[in-house]
Formats: sequence, C-alpha cells, structure tokens
Amino acid sequence: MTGTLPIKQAATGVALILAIAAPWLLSAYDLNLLARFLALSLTAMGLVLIWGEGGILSLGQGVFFGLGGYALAMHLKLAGLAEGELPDFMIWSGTEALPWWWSLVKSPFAAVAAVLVVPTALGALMAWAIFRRRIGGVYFALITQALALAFATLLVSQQGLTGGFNGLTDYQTLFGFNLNLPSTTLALYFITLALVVAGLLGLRWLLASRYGKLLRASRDGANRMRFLGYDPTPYKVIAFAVAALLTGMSGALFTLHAGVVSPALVGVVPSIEMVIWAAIGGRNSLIGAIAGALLVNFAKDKISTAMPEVWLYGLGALFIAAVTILPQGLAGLFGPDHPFRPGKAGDLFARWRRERAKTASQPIAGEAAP
Amino acid sequence: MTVPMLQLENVVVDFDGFKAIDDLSLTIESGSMTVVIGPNGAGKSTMCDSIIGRVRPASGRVLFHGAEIQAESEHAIVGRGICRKFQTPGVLVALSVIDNLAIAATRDRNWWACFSRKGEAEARARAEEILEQIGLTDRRDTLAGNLSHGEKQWLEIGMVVATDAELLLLDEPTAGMGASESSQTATLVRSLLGKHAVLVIDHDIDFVSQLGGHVVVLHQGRLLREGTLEQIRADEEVAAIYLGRAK
Amino acid sequence: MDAAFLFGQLFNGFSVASLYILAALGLALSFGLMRVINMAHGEILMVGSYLAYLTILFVPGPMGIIVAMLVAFLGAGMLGGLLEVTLVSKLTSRPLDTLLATWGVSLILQQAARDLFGATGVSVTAPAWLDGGFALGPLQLPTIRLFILLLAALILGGLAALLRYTRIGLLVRAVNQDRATAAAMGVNVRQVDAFIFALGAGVAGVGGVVLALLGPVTPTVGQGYIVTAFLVVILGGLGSVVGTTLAALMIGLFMALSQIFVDVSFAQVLTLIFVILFLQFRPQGVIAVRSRALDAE
Amino acid sequence: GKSESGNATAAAGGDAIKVGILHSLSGTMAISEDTVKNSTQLAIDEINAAGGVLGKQIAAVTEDGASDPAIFAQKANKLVSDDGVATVFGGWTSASRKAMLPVFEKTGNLLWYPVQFEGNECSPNIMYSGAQPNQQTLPAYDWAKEKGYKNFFLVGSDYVYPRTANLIVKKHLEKDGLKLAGEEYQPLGGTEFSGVIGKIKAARPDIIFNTLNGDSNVAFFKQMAAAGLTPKVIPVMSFSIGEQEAQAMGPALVEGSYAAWNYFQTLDGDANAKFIKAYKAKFGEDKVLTDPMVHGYVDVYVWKAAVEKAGSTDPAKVRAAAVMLDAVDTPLGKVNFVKNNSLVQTAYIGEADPKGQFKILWTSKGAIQPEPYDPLAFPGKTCSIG
Amino acid sequence: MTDLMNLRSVSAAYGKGQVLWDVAFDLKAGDAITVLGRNGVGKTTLIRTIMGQLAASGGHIYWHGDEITEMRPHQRSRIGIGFVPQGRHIFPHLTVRENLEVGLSALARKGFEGPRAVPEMVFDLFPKLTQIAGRKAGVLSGGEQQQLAIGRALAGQPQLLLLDEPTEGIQPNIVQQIEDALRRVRTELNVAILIVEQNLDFAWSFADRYLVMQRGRIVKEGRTAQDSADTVAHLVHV
Ligand SMILES: Nc1ncnc2c1ncn2[C@@H]1O[C@H](COP(=O)(O)OP(=O)(O)OP(=O)(O)O)[C@@H](O)[C@H]1O
Ligand SMILES: Nc1ncnc2c1ncn2[C@@H]1O[C@H](COP(=O)(O)OP(=O)(O)OP(=O)(O)O)[C@@H](O)[C@H]1O
Ligand SMILES: [Mg+2]
Ligand SMILES: [Mg+2]
Repeated sequence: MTGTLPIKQAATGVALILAIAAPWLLSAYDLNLLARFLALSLTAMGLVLIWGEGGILSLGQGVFFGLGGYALAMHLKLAGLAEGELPDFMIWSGTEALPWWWSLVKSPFAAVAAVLVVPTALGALMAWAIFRRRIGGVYFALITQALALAFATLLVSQQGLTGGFNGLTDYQTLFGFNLNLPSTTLALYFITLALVVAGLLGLRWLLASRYGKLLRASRDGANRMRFLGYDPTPYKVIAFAVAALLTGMSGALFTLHAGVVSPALVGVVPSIEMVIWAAIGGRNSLIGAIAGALLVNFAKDKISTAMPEVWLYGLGALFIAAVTILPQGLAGLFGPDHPFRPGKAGDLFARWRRERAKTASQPIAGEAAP
Repeated sequence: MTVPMLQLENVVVDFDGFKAIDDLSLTIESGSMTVVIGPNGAGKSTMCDSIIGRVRPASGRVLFHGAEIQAESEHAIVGRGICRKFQTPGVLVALSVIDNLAIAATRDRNWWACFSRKGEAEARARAEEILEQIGLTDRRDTLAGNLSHGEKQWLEIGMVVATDAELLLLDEPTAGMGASESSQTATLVRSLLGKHAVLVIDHDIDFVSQLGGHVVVLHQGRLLREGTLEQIRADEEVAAIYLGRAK
Repeated sequence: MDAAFLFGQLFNGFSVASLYILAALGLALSFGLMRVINMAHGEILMVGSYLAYLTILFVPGPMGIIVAMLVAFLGAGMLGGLLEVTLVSKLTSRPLDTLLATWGVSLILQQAARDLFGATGVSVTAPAWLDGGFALGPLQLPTIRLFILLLAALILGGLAALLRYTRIGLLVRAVNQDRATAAAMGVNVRQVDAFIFALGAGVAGVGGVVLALLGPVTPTVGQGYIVTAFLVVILGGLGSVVGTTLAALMIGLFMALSQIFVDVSFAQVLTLIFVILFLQFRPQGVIAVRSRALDAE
Repeated sequence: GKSESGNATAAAGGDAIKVGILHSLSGTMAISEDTVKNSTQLAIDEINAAGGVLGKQIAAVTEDGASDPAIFAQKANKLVSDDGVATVFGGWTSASRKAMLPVFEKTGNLLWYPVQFEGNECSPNIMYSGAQPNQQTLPAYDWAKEKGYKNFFLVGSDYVYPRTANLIVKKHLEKDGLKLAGEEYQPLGGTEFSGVIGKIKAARPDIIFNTLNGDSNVAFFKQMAAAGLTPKVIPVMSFSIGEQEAQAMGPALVEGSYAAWNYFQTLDGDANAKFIKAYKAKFGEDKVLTDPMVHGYVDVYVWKAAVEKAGSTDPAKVRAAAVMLDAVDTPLGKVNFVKNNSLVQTAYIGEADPKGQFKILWTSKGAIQPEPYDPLAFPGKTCSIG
Repeated sequence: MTDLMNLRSVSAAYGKGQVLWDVAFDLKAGDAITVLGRNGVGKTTLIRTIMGQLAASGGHIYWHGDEITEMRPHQRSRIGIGFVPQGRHIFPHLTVRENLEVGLSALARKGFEGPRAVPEMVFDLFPKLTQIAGRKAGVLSGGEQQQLAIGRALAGQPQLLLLDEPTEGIQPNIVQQIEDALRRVRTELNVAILIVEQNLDFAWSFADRYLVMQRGRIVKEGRTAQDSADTVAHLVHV
C-alpha cells in the first residue's frame, strides 16, 4: 500500500497538468469531448459516494442529471428571447403563456441556484422518504430506475412545457457571454475542470471524516446503528443529496458543452451507463470514477465511429468484465491487493502443486495417524 | 417515592396471534442487577426487543424514568440511555474493531455532529480502554466482519459498555464462551454496577451465580418466579421446566 | 363516459396484468431465490418472441402457436440456464453486481438480435382461432386477450403448485433462505439455481410468445415491459408468487383505469408514482415475510 | 455495410470533396435511417462513377448518431470541425435535427434533411427536403374532408411531429366545423394499446389519423384487428407508414389503410424506374423504396447541381445556388428548392395493397409550394431567410 | 479397517489471512472427538473446511481413503457428513417438517430427489419436534431451533456429525436432552461425532478424544480417559 501511494499521487499530478494543458494539446472537437466527459465524471464521483461507500445503487441518476441540465437549459432558452416572446417549442406545441416555473430561471443567478438546489433538494427528499422506510438494496435500485423512466416519460409527454422528446437546444448566451465564441468555450472548460477538482477534494474530505465511517457503517449495519443510538437515515440522505448535487452540476455542465439536453440523456439506459462509469473506474475510488467516465465515453466515441455495431457488444462486455474480472474497477489494478502482486502468483502455483500432489499420492488405506 | 428507572406495565407482544410476551410487568431500579432466565422461547429476547423498540407492544406501557418510550424510534430510545447486546452478535462489519468501539463511545449521536471533531479524542481514548478490557487489542484494526463468533460477542459487549448507557441489556453475553471467559465477563459486568443498571439474560447458571443479583424467571411470556438465585434453584417448577439436573 | 367503456377498461386492466405476470414471474423466482435481478430478463422475453416467429415460419397452421410456446419455453429456458451457469452463478451474494452484469448481457443479446433478424421488427400472425371476440353485453372481449389471461392463470397455478408441493419446490425455498446451509444439507444449490433460473426464463419465453401475438417482435421488445416487471416484483414482496400476482393486478388495473382520465404516457408516469408511494406505506411489498435476523432489511 | 463507415471511401483520392453522412446506425432509429444512408451512398456512388463533382470525387464520411440527439450534435460537430466536410446529409427525427441545428448555424455548414417533419423551423443552414405539413398532413386532411369524413380521431407517438401535426389538424377541424373524436399519444415504441382502443371504440370516429412512429404501428394494427376494428371498419390514414414499414409489419395487417407521402414506389416515371433498379441492384432485389430514402438520394443530386452552379463547395454559396435551381426530374417527379430552403413537391395518397405496396388514390394538383408555418395554426409566423 | 476420515496438513484462509495451519488428525467410525480452544482460534473454520464451505488452501482431506479436498459441500453431505452449524442456520420460512425434509437431500444420489419420509429416529430423539412439526422454524426459540438443526443433520443419516457449539444459548434441561440424544446417536447408530464445545465438562464427559487448538494449529491432542480436563484448561483459556 505505502509503496503504491507516491506513484498514485505522481500519476494524479501528471493527469492534472495534462488536463490544464489540454486546450493547447487537443483539437477543438476533442477538447469539447474532454470537457463533456469531465462534466460527466462528476456524476461518476457521486456514484462512488452513494454506491461504493454507501452501498446504495441508484439506477436513476439521470433524473438529477436532467434536473440540472434542464434548469440551466431553460434559462438559456429564455436568455435568447426578447421580452414577451415564448420559446420556439412552446409556440409549435400550442402553449400560450410562459408557465410560472419557467420564469423562475429568467435570471442567470437564479438558474445557477436552481442547478444547485433543485437536484439536491429533490434527492434529499426522495432519499429521506425511501430510507426512512428502510428500503434499500435491489429495491432501491429498481425504484430509482422506475423514477428515471417516469421522469423521462414525463418530460416527453409534457412537450408544451419541456420541449418533449426533442429536449431543449440552440443556446446563445450565458451571463451575457456568447456561447459560440472560442474564448467562452475555453473558460467553460476550465470551470468544468475546476469543479471536478473541487468535487474530488470535497468528497475526499467528506469520506475521510467521521461522516464517512458512519456512512460505511450504515451500509450494512443500519439496524446495529439504530441500536447504538444513531439514526442511519441522515447519513444516507446526505450521501444521496450530495451525489444528486454533483450529478445536477454534471448535467448542467454537460448541457453547456453539448448544446442540448433531452430526455434521451436522463432515462433508464443513460442512468445505467452512468453506473458503468463508476464500475469501470472502481466504485470505491474517486480518481477511478473520473478515469472511468473519461475512458468509457472516449471509447464509446471512438469505437462507435469506427464500428457502430460493435459498440453495443463492447459496452455489454464491459459491464460483464467490470463486475466479474475487475470488481474493484480499474482502481483495483492499483489497489493494495491488485492482481499483479507476486503473492497471488504464488497462490496459483500452490494450487497447481496441490493438483499434482492429488493425482500422485492417493492415501493408503488404514494409514496410521502421524 | 421516586419513579423507578425502567418499568414494564402489562406489556403484551403479539406475533400474529401468538403472545410471546403476555401481560408482563417488571421494574428495574437504577444501578441494579437483574438476571432473566427461562426456557428457550420464554420471551426473554422479545422482552428486550420491546424495551428497545425492536418490536412494538400490542398493549401495555414501557416507562423509562416515568416517560413512555414504547412508541419511540429505536435510536431515540437508545439516546435516552438504554443499550442492548443482541443474542446473535451484531457489529458494524464494514468498520474496524476500534472504529466500532469509537462509534459506540461517541456521546453526541446526532448526525450533524459527525462533521465536527468535538468529543472525538475522548471517544477514541475510551475505545482504546475498552479494547483492553475485552481483550481484542491484537484485533484492533481488523474489520469487525472478519472476527470469529466469540470475538464478535466480545466486541458487542464492549460496544454496549462503551455507550455508557444507564441501562444495559445483555442478551446471552456468554453464549459461545468458555468457563474462564464467562467469569471474565462476569467480572466486567459486576464492575459496571452502581453506575449502570444491567439486565442479563443467560442460560449458563454458573455465570448467573457469579453475577449475583435479582433473578427473574420467564415462562411462556409471563413472569414465573422472582427472587435470589438460591430461591430459584430450590423451586420445583423451575427445575422441571428449565434447570433439569443442572440445579 | 359510459359503463361499457369502464368495464372495458377493467377488462383491459386484467389483460395487461396477465402480461405483467408472464413477464415478471421469472424475475420473481430468481429474485426470491438468489436475490438476483436479471436485467437480461427482457431479452429473454425477446428471445421467446423470436422463437415464436421462427416456429411459425416452420409450423404454420392453427397449432403453430402452441408449438411455438413449447419451443419458446424450452429455448428460453435453456438460455436462462446457460446464463445462470456461466455468469449469474459466479456472482452469488453480489446482487447489485449481477444486476450490472446481466445488463451487459441484455445489451449483447439485443445487438445479436439486431444482427440476426435486422433492426426491423418482424411480425407473428395469430392463428384464426384467436381472432374475433366474445360479446359480453355491450363489451367485446378479444379472444386473444382472453387466451392470454387463461394462459397466465394456468402458468401461475402450475408454478405455485410446483413450489408448494414438489420436492424441488421445497429445495428451492430452502436455498432461497440459506444457501450455504442448504448445500451442507446435501442440496446441490447450483443445480437448484440453474433450474429455477431456467424455469423463470422458460416462463418468460412463453411471455415472449404472447407479446409477439400482440405487437411487433423487435430486438427491444422486452425493454418495454421490463421496468414495470421489476416494479411488479418489488411490489409483490420478496419474490412470492402470490405477491407477484397481486402486484401485477394492482399495476395493470391502475394503469388501465387511470387511462380513463389521462393519456397512456401520463398513465405510465402515474403508475410509477403510485408504486413508489405504495412502497412508502408498505415497504415490504404486498406480501411481507417476517424474519428475526438483526440485519434482515 | 461496415466497410464504408468511419472514414472516407477508399476510392476517393487525396483530392476529393468530403461530405458527411450522419444517421443512426445503432439504436431504435437505425432501422429507418440505415436505408436512407444507403440511398444517399447510392447517389454518391453514381455521381462518382459519372465523374464526380467539379471534376473531383466525392468522399463520404459516415457517422453514427446512435438514435441519441446529443450524439447527433457531437458527431455533426466532428464532421464539420474535425473532418472538414463540405456538407452533411442526415438526420431523421426532429430531435436529432434540432440538436444539430446550432452546430450548423455556428459553423456555417449545411445539413440536408430528408424526412417529412412538423415545419415551424427555418434555418439558413438546413435544406428541408422532406414534406412540410402543408405537403403531407393537410393534403390528407383535405382529402378526408372531401370524402365526407366528419369525426377525426388522432393517434400518435408522443413527440413533436405528431403533436404539432395534430395541432394543425385540430385548428383546421375547428375552422371547418368538423369533430375531434379524440387525441391520444403513446410513448415512442409503446405497444400496449388496449386503453387507446377502448377510447376509439367509445368515440366511434369516421377516420383515424395515425402519426405513430415505428414499431408501435404493428401493435396498434394488431390490437385494432383483435378488437374487430380493421381498416375496413374504421379507415386509418397513416403518416409514417411507408413501403418498408408495411413490409416489415406484415402487409396483411395494414391492407386497406391509407398513407400520405410525396413518394410511393409505385409512382410512374423513368427516373423512378431507374432509381429502383439501381437501388435493388446494389442492396438486394427484396428491398423496397420509401419516401425518405428518395429524399436522401435526391438531396445529393441537388447538392451536386448547386455546387456546379456555384462553382464552389462553400456552404453559403451552395445554399444560395440550390434555391435558384430549376426544377429537375427525380424519382419524386419534378422538384426544386425555394427560398425557404424547402422542396416544392407533389403530395400523394395511397392505399396499402396485400403486398405492402401502395395504390395511388389521389395526387395533388401539381407540386405544392412548401409552407413552414401553417397560417391558420401559427398566424403571423413566416420564414425569415432568403 | 479404513479410517472414516483423515486430515493431512490442512490449511485454510479467508482471503489473504491464513487461519488454519497444518491441521492433521484421523477419525474412525463411532469416534467422538471434541475440538477445544478459545474464541477465534479457528474451530469453526476447521469445521467449515471439513464441510467444504471453505476451500482448503492446502493439504488433503480423505474420506474412507478417497480424497475429498475439492468436493463441494453438498457432495460431502451426500457421502455421509452431517453438519450442525454454529448459530443453527435453520431455514426460517420453512416449517419444522420441511426443514427436516431438506435434510433428506443428503440421501440423494444426484439431482433433486431423495426420500420423502423423515426417519422416525429423529422424532424419537427429539420428541418436541413432533409437536411443532407444522410451525415455521423462524419463530422457534433458540433451543427448539438447535434441536431442529441436529435433527435435520441426522435426517440425512450421516456417518459423521459435525457440531459447532450445539449447546450455545440452550436452556440447561434441553442441553441435557441434547447431550442424551447425542450419546444415543453415537451408541445406537454408531455415528462418529466431531464437536466444538466451550462447555469443558460436557466435552470431557462426552468425547473420548480431544484436540486443543491455538491460533489455527492443533497444539495438543489426547484421550479424555487418560488426561484430566484440568490438564488442558490452561491451553483453552489463555
Ligand atoms: N418475529 C417473530 N415472529 C413470530 N414469532 C416470534 C418472533 N420473535 C419471537 N417469536 C416467538 O416468540 C417466542 C419468544 O421468543 P424469544 O426469542 O423472546 O425467546 P427467548 O426467551 O429469548 O428464547 P432463547 O432463550 O431461545 O433465546 C418464541 O416462541 C418465538 O418463536
Ligand atoms: N469470514 C471471515 N473473514 C475473515 N476472517 C474470518 C472470517 N471468519 C473468521 N475469521 C477469522 O478466522 C479466525 C478463526 O475464526 P473461527 O470462527 O474459526 O474461530 P472459532 O475458533 O470458531 O471462534 P469462536 O469460539 O469465537 O466461534 C478468527 O481470527 C477470525 O477473525
Ligand atoms: Mg433469546
Ligand atoms: Mg466458532
């Protein structure tokens, strides 16, 4: 363990330097991808918190992703309009007046506040309602999956209010900055990077604190905690709310970089893909989560370009490999008992010797006790 | 007259028509020692369950310092100063032995307190102390989930003690322990008296005799006998249903 | 709104419920036994549908559909068994991981179906004896829907009896509760797992045939039912057969009746919310099983 | 075919004109979009074989939009910024088009969109060759009205095209004093129609306007038939069922129902016969041809003509030239783009026959001028380009 | 005559932490051996390794001279090893009778089948089980569950019975019943018994051989008839 730490830190440092230099190293397109995927890594980190540490598998992170994304996108749609004008989709959907909750995000500050508050508050509320009733494990996973489906269906079916299946797209300005200018794009990249680093450090601190221990304790000892005088619910609620916050931010940033938010990003399938980022990276490793989000998404982009039919096979195989071969994800390769350690090889060898010994020496009947 | 520390008043616990506790009344005074014995299935564990909020009485009241607690949430009851060791040991499997103890020893168990450092050093110190007492020093950093059955038993006793609760409920603390460990436990339990009230459930009569204290015999959810161990041992009926030759 | 419409919707509720029963039973079995959520279950339905399509190509005529059900039962069952032996059995006691791994399988199966049959849906024509309907007062009940209802009831009854009265049923329940101990008592737990998984998959295969009668057969046909099927399972509580049935009925009726007032999309949203709220009040599901374990959550 | 995906066609040397083809090759939309990709590729191959454009070969870069609008935007960006294509042919769902629109506006590039859609959009950077509502929905409505149908039931998939098309239909029903029997939407890909059918039975409409998309249609027609409601009992006018869909669903299912398009495979004309022959030769005799495929094919030829007229592949010049071209003969008949970037084209109504082909029942009086904004439903809105 | 079972330098580990080291001993039919040792020395681990619930990381286990080191638990059960786990592990949602019927699986040759009737001997040894045959095992008290767990293992008619602290948490008079029953099992059915027991007096009076474990190793073994219990007490309680 001690031996591997400096290597890890050095690698992290190099990665950070590369990330800072990226705008000068990458093509505009690849930089845009990097920015998007860094934004996604916030979601993956949130999953490390709730799934890896809290044992809560959420298959509905798309909901929070979407809340963050839509909150910002609504503002962006309004920002491009003259006074009294309606967003284009409302016109062709026959909506006649701007719904009140749209006008809430008219100011960019309100929009940023909404990005931060709405997913967090909803996450907290939902987690409280569910964990209070002591629902967990697979149940929780499936309920959140249903929520993701419900959310996506709702977005689609309320086209006049949400833009429906198309989602919201075509943004022009944020805080008065023209989103189409390269300088804005660059600034947004660095903001994203800064938020990822901040998220990483913040979560590190949180997990190292006593809170982290109590969260782990509530993972499989919720009842025991109760009988020690602790209410396990708040720890899970906090974890879930923090993850929702990160995911909401992730959604908002992604929306900015991608230029679109739509139900296709929030439903059942994207929500599960979010989990796979964390699983591939390592569900207990924050750095792993970032790496996982970047790797899976870059792979998806590159592979699906080259061979679209192969991508689904690849993704499927990734899921299977992630849990069978690498249950600790990529981070597991560098952890304290990674498979490349000589000790393991020794064990394999021992087994081989045993196999041999077995065939060689059948015991003689009635062999005396030693 | 002062109110007793804990009072069960006509408590009934009903499992789909089966009365595991049937109109049971019992009083425990501060600092006292109560030993509960009785056949398997007599309702001893269920009685603890009803005190600690794990099952809810169908009727009757549980009073702690005069306040009704039978409807409170589990952690709130513990917060009032009652803590319990379970018959099947329950520890926080994902944490190390010392963390288990430290969490139990922490005084402020509100969730917001976990972000502050206050009281942490104190809890740690107390945890180390108890670690000594329960003889798990060389297991300090082992994950509690990896302990053997008996070690878990010890750890759980340690955790209960660490909470410093006013009333400790120990459900079969010596199950799976040998004779000398049992007497160590007895010593530990006796040292708690005065400051804590202790209720012990056990089937090991040697252990019970080392504890001293007031003995209560439960049978079919009801209180069958009460008295000193001598009186109980002399009782024909208890012998028939419970002690057998062991008396 | 007239009475005929209302009764029509009630009937539709039962009819939809019967679909969910067929889709969810297999899940409930494997969930109850292994605490495993098989995300590839939807694709097993899909395989059933395609098997129906293929069978009917070879065995046209009125009895084709019956043959198709047998083929689908066996084919899907074999696939389920294979999946269990090669993947799920490697992940026992890690239910959340199984969920992810089987999701991977589902992606692969979907793409394989796409490569084999094309992304275009294929279609199975119901035999003539399933055409038409029965008039019941002002109601016209499609024969095909009645047939599915009956089929679901038969399968339910059969499974319940199997679990209740046969030795394998007993072993299934034992393994369900404590695998390590069951193994130590001489129960070949892996065989039991594989059996139940295969059985559940077989039922799903029959479900797939039924779906093929009602709609298109596409590589994603299972996806449309799977989330709701999961809800049925958790609403049913601990994978019990009775619970699953009741839950399917609740969901089916809720969905059908809410459509009196709102459109399909919104009815779906309402149904999901209804289930979540219901679990708020009865987290153990419709049928709760008690246990004394300290950390049985 | 896998071979032409990803990178520029091998045939094209260094001095080729790169164009992008961007369709869903995976995901739910792949079934439809793949065929458009094929016909687009066919046009490119034909042009290359005939000597190319401005003396250069065309090299197609194919990308997969994976049925996900965000990926469409991402890949459009890649084609334009990274690959430097001169133009892009692609898109099917309006969602994908909407997601790509900002990319094309920002980069000044040009997208050729081949599918009928809901109108209400008019970007200088998109060439809309698919029907506007007044070239498909409204002609069908007028036809139904003329046949004496008075009570309309609207069934659609739950997304923008059906909802907006129906909004327009409703305005016209209102104006004409006809009756709206009901309006129901099914989530995309949804297959459980018992509730909708219950409502149809209760409402007893004269005709159903069906804007369901994709596989939902199979379920809809099957369950309608099971409930005794065949197209003979209640006529159905479909807007997204073409030859390919009819074939896939099993022609028997849709036999006798109506469809409105700007192209049917059964259309007369040499250009069509030639196209059908060429397509089948390349992709298989069993293949059928549909309206969007033809638009995807025609788009390439129009682009070529515009490039040659402009003498440049610069998107702005090409667009300016494209809307000034004379009508050319295509499998669709004579068509040309006009200032609002949309195609002047003829509307047809067909009735599905037992083979999944359509018998043409009605033809609009000449080609219809495209109108992105229906004056009745969206008064005062006009296209601002050109 | 062949030995019933031989262990040859068996070791076992949980993950990387080795718990058993070079354990070796032999058992003959009808033997009664008690394994003694303080908490955490590896007694349960030994039993689980014999049962196959934990794979041996080294060494060999023989049954009637055939190696069974790699056998899976259900196979070991079917060749005649019966098991009463620590903490009882009855099937809580099955009735008492069904629990016993599961025990019959040990008599199956392959597949799922097995005889359907629970041998009378079980009810004979534990008359209480007859009364509560229809109740769900999960609601039984600890003592009842323990009797059930033993009965369940006996239903499979084992040649060797592994018992892990069978008297833990059992009321005194039932402890005596269990003791009596075990004696009868040994004498009347000639079943070998390997028992982990904290109650030294009982262990001594019941078994004819003992093994003392410390830190995963057997540090002393002998015959209860030759040594007095006190000679090992200091080894057991360190
Ligand atoms: N959750 C439950 N559901 C149904 N019955 C229960 C439940 N918990 C306990 N019982 C029943 O209540 C009775 C009392 O059980 P309890 O565990 O309190 O006994 P006990 O005195 O602690 O026994 P032991 O000494 O064996 O631990 C038993 O008959 C038991 O079967
Ligand atoms: N699941 C496990 N994972 C890791 N270590 C374990 C596990 N179970 C037991 N151990 C360790 O193995 C050692 C032996 O445990 P075992 O349960 O065999 O002890 P025992 O002799 O049966 O003790 P007891 O008398 O307390 O039951 C202990 O040190 C324990 O910490
Ligand atoms: Mg008890
Ligand atoms: Mg043990």
